[in-house]
Amino acid sequence: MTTHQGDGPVLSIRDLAVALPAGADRRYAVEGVSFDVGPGEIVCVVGESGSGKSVTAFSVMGLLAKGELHAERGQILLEGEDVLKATPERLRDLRGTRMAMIFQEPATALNPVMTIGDQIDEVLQIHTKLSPAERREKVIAIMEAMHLPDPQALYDRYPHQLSGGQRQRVMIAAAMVLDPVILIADEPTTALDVTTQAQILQLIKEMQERRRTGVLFITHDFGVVAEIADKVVVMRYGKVVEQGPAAEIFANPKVAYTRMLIASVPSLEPPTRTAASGEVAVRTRDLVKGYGGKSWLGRATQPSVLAAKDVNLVVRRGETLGVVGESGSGKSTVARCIVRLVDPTSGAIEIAGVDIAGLSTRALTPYRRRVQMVFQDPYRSLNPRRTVGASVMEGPMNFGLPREEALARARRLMSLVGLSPDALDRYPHQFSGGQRQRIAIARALAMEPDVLIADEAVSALDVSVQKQVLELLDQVKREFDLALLFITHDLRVAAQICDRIAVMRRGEVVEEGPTRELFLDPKHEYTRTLLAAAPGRHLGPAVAAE
Amino acid sequence: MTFKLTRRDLLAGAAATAGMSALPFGMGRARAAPSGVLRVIPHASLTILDPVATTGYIVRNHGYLIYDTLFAQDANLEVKPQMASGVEISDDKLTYRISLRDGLAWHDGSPVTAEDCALSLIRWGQVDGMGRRLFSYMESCTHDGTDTIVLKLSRPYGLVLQSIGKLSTNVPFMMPKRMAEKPTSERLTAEEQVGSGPFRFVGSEFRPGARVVYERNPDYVPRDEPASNAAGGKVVHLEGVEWINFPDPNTQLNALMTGEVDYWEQVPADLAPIVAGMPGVKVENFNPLGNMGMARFNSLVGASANPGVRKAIVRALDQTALLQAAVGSPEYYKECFSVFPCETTFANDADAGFIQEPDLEEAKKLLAESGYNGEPFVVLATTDIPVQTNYIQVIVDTMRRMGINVDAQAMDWATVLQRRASKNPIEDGGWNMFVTWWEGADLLDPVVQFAMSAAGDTAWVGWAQDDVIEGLRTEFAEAGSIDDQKEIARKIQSRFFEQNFHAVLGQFFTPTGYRDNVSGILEAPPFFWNIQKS
Amino acid sequence: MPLLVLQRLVSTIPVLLVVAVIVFLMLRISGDPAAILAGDTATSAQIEAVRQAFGFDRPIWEQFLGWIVQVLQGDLGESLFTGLPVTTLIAQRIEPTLMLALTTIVFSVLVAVPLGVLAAWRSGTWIDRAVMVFAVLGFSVPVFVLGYGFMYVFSIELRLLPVQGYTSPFVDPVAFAQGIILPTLTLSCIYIALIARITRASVLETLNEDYIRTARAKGQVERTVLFRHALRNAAVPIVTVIGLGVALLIGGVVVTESVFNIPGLGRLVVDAITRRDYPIIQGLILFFALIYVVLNLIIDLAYTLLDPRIRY
Amino acid sequence: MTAVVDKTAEGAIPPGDEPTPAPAAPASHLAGTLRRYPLAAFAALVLALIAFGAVFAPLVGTTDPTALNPAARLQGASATHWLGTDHLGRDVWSRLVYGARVSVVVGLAVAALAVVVGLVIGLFTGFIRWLDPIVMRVMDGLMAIPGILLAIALVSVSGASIVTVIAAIVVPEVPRVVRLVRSVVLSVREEPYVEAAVSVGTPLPKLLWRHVLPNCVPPLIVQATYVAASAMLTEAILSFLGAGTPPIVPSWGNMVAEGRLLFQIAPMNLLYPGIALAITILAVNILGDALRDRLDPKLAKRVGQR
Repeated sequence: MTTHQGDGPVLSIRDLAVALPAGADRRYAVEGVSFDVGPGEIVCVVGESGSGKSVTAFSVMGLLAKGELHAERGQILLEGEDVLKATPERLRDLRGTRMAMIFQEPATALNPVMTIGDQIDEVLQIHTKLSPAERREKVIAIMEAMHLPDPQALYDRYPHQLSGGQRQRVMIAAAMVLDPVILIADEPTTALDVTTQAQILQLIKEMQERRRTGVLFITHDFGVVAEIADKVVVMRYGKVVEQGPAAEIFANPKVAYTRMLIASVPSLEPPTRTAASGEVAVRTRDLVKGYGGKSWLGRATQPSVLAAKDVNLVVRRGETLGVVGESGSGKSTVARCIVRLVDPTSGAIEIAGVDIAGLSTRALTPYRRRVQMVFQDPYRSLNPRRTVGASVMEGPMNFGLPREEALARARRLMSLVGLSPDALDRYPHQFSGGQRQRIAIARALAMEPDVLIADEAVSALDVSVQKQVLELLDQVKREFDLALLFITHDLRVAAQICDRIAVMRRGEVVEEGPTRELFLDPKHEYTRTLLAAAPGRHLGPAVAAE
Repeated sequence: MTFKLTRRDLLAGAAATAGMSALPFGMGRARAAPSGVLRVIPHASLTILDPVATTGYIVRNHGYLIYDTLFAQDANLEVKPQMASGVEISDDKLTYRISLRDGLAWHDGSPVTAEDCALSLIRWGQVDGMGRRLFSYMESCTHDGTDTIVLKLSRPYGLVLQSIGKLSTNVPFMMPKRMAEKPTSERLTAEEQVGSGPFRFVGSEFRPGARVVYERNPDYVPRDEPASNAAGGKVVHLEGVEWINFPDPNTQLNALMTGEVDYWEQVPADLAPIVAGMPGVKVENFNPLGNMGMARFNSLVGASANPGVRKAIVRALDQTALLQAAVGSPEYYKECFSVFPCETTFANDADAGFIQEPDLEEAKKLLAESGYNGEPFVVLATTDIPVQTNYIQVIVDTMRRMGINVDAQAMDWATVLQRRASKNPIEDGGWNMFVTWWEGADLLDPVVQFAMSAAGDTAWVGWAQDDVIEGLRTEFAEAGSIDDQKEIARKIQSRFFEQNFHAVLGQFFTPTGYRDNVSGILEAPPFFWNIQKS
Repeated sequence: MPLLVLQRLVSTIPVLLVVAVIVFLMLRISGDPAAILAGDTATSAQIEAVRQAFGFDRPIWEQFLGWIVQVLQGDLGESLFTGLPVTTLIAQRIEPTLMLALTTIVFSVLVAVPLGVLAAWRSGTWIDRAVMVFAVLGFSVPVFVLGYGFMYVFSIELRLLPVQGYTSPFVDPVAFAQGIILPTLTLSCIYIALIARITRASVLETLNEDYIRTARAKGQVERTVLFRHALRNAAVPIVTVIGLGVALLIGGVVVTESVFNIPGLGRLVVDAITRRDYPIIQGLILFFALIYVVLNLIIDLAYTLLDPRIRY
Repeated sequence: MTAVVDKTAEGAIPPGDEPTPAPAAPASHLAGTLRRYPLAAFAALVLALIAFGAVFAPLVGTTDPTALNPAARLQGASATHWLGTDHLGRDVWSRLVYGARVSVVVGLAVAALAVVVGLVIGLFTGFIRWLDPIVMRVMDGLMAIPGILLAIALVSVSGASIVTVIAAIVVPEVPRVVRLVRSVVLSVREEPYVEAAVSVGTPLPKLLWRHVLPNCVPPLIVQATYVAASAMLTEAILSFLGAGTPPIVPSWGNMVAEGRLLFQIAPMNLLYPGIALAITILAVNILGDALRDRLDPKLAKRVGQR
């Protein structure tokens, strides 16, 4: 099947340097990058944000943003041909035929107004002289090869009618339809659920094995690296810090940074914990939240979609309950109901023994204080136009705390979350994501809540930062005897921080139990699937939680 | 929601539009209209089609095209028979027997009868100022047979034929019985435009506000005398006349220049030199009587109810400045210091110095003597008619310099018409002054001049009331000789300059522009017979 | 889908009702037109007679209800002045306005969309700046100034085109074309500006989308990337603006019809306003609103054709 | 990671943990805008000159702009009348300068009123769910009426004065502002920091004032410039159609409308105010565009128009 002749590398990057525009914080986005991808080899480029891994990938395709980034030095040899020196026409010829690329977000990488058949067909239209019938046949064939169900019917569907996994398969189909020698995959599974991710990784491996395609795989996730990599390239600040065969890197990382990265990956092996016995801080009874179902006269009728169905949860003080599930499982809905950002359709939410599910805005106010939330996106959860101090002090002052006291409390909390109290006078954009998440925690704590809800609070952070924030959460939970409701899709994280875990799927809690029990002896089929899908299961030392 | 506007209606509309251009004169690029149809820019748009229901000059002009009159005035303002073949006046001057000439027919083919005409006179007599006066002497207005109209008076009245031969608005046009019997509060519709005049109204082509189409009445029998003003033989040389309304004077100018129209009824005086300078175009004034500007006071309410205040204001107004502002080119205006149009029979110089030599200082003194104490003086300031707007700007400026607390309320003419009907006090939407103008033909003598009426409620808006003037007007109507009438006219003018129910703002002329292939244009109001287009 | 169309139709009723109420109240609080109708020399008694004859003396709500009932029966009333039914007047006058609107929209779209795409593609270059400056100019020069300018150059100086008037294309297509060119040019400027701007903005935005990168990664040529991928995805806001711009267009029609003496609906309504011919004003504004609402409804429904993600 | 890279290749990656450089602080917006957009800087200069003329109108060689002198009508430029006189003998230069006042007042007043009224309605409409459909139907109704027609009708029935003209132009502009504000509110409402403020018990008025309003300001500033430009244009069109400010007021719209009648005789009397109008509107629009690029790149999409 392979179209690459010979055993030399299909892609060889030599001393690549890509310049940043003047005025940036450093001169080069990447500098002195060299590595090879052989036929049938999966090379993972791994690094945290800003490491230059994606710039490297885009340089190969010649897709760097015009006028802002350009390759200043070095060579990118595709089967011996330097693509940096290729004319735009030649580059267009190479794309789709010899090299192909897939992206992180299959939802946005596909044109929403073209049928998926047409989008795969487009590659053939550009690069071949096949007749429409021949092209269609070839498209159907590659769709079958990607294990897409019922390709004939799927051909005329639009991207939004497909699941995330199917969309990424379509992307791969379009990339592979002309059998390129190299596939560049830029974080292709980051946006996917863990079970889907496992399937896509499986598919990429299959391509590489059956077609001997070289794969340049960009990722930040060491779990994924452990799962598929033949060779690993670790990047930091635009430079390669270490590269070598995967087994070697994992077994014996030479550079401290690599060691740190690997160590930051939470282990799937939950530590032993003792059951919490504090008083019940929050309890939901048969909580239901439905969406839609508005009649055209504007009156609400029976909800058409149930985002949460008869959810019963209990969190005690001093306890962390993890709610784990894939996207659409309803885990965030439950959290938002408890904070009353959305109104539950039915059921009860008891805070300190009082049902707040049906309280009016006014009656709710005293209970607002007791439940606080830390949001997923650290870049959007602080008002960019107000100082950090204003954000942290807003809550206590709403409840009548005098300014001076609120300020004192805020300063105390800033120290507690590991920031300088002077930070209160600054604006959110002056802080990094991890720092902002610390501020968000401080803001929540300023209310002196009983319950803290962390809604995917660490999923947007790099692993090294993630670890620190997790530790902070665990610390404040203990210090303030909080009931912590931890919403996450990441089993590794859940394993390390949660005392108990509730697994949700399609609005329902399918299984609940102490973390260790649930991991070691999952009762529900779905829980088992989730655990099996976690990439790099063997990876990572246990983080001591106690 | 469904409108009754169906597809069929729309198609009909399209077909009608199509039909409009299917006439032998489709518009085109810089093409002259085909000979035979005169394309006219009228001075206003025609919407009301009942020449009795309204005094609008445009409706009068429309009336002259499709209706005919019993008597008519010639260029010397003498009354001549038109539909009438003659009139027998009894020795006691109480019975008028008017006989109709032969061969008169309505546009629908039926003959014109004396009954139709008597009823037409009655309908007109309920509305027109001069008509109302005539009918106050009338015992009966009937017919004898099909061709004789019989007027019986209760006492002798000198202006019978002058009234029914009236040149200007409202003109006693003759209409078929079914139209003449309509109450005056109801208006004749587009379907009811049946006259006996030299042109016929093409109802299917009527686009209110945009165009009016007339075609030659082939059955019209003109008199044998040569045409002279409204009198004489109305010989039609044209195939038809088309009135096209233009909302914009620049476009009017351009259309005449490129020959897309043949005849521009009223060229703004300022543009007249330009139009005259265009090749193939002539400019001429066909209305020697012109128009007289008028600032009307409300004699009922506020400061303007005080004759002293009115007198002071009139004393200050400078006709030359007013005319310069309103008209501009001296060729097209004339100072006129009489309440009657200058160079007509009753124009005179009685107390003319009062307005001839405006005196701001004396006006201030008069104002002080009047007891004016600074109350607001509301001027209904027209915004959409340039001549009026310019007059008002000068008047307001003058009044302010006198020390009057002027409240110039800007509004369009339609609003002026609404507001001026109100007799309410100032603080309740009332008014003190508005500005308008009349054609000279409507001001010729104190009886025809409706603005001169001082009969209170039945007078013109402003509701002038003065028994002296009313008495003199009756005296004038019943006077035996022209010389007596002239003497009475002088007395009226003197009395008027005491009372000043309105201020006269000078005389101005509206020249007509036309392509040089058009000839035979008669003196105003615009008549379209006798015109030839080569 | 048919149910949906029905729902959307029903949902336009409150909008039209709001229009009806606004228009009716606005006009009636200003008094009645009896004095205008009665004429120059009318006495107070005559004015009062007219007032009663037309029912202006009845309470406002009674007049409103009467009017609404009439309208629901498809009767927009009769002109106070000519006595002609308003529906007839609209039917007589709609063709020129419709033709002018159609030629303007077609011409504007044909010019503006390619300009906007070009500007977006060459964003930041002098081409982009030139297109944008032209677009800003289109917004800044009053319609009547443009009209006079075109008229002066093409009709007066060059004698190429007529200065005024309208000929139906069903009668004389050549004369129609000659007559409609200048009004179309005049009216199009602001519309071209509007559409070019939104096309540029929305194409520029789609050009930053991931699927554009995907298309380039496939080796697609720029022109196809622009028109097949970017423009197609930018279509919804563009079409939306074309629809919303109809209100602007109607405003421009009023002025353009005046400048070029086109006997259309715009002039009918302006004349009616200056004359306080209430049935015409009410009927026409309602009619314009209906057109606007229905057109935007059609555009809403057309979204499903432009973007398969939108389903009602 | 730098802001520049953010827009390009690395944008797809979850944001990293290195300090992000600050976007320009709000205070330097205007200055920054001017530096980056030289055309806009020029436009600002033009506007400043016009504003200066408007404010110090009596000091820049003018006489009473309403003083009539019919005897000296339609004169050419001279030492006493720098730009000649109009058809009533008024000084054109003085009218032009004082006319800037009217245009500036109309533009500013309409922009301010439309923005304030629209802001208040839009804020509450976006946050109070039961109010939303009612208000939006009314706004839809207003939008469905062609703005110019609505304005002519309003001026016709309520009489011509600067106040009614301003009101008549404001009314059709309000729905656009309401829609803009509402769309901002609807999107801001979903922002986590607003939800965070809700969950710390911030009452609705404070929430609107502190968290929602500031987000409406940049698009509103941009919209306000467009509204101001369109208001000046509408004022001229109203005057053109005979339904504008009272003729005694020396506004550019009136000068154009009056000059139009005598265009063939004294073309400059139309051209001076026409050019002044076009330049002013052009400058405002250019400034608005620059502000939009700077403050709110997505505005065009959000309003769906202008």
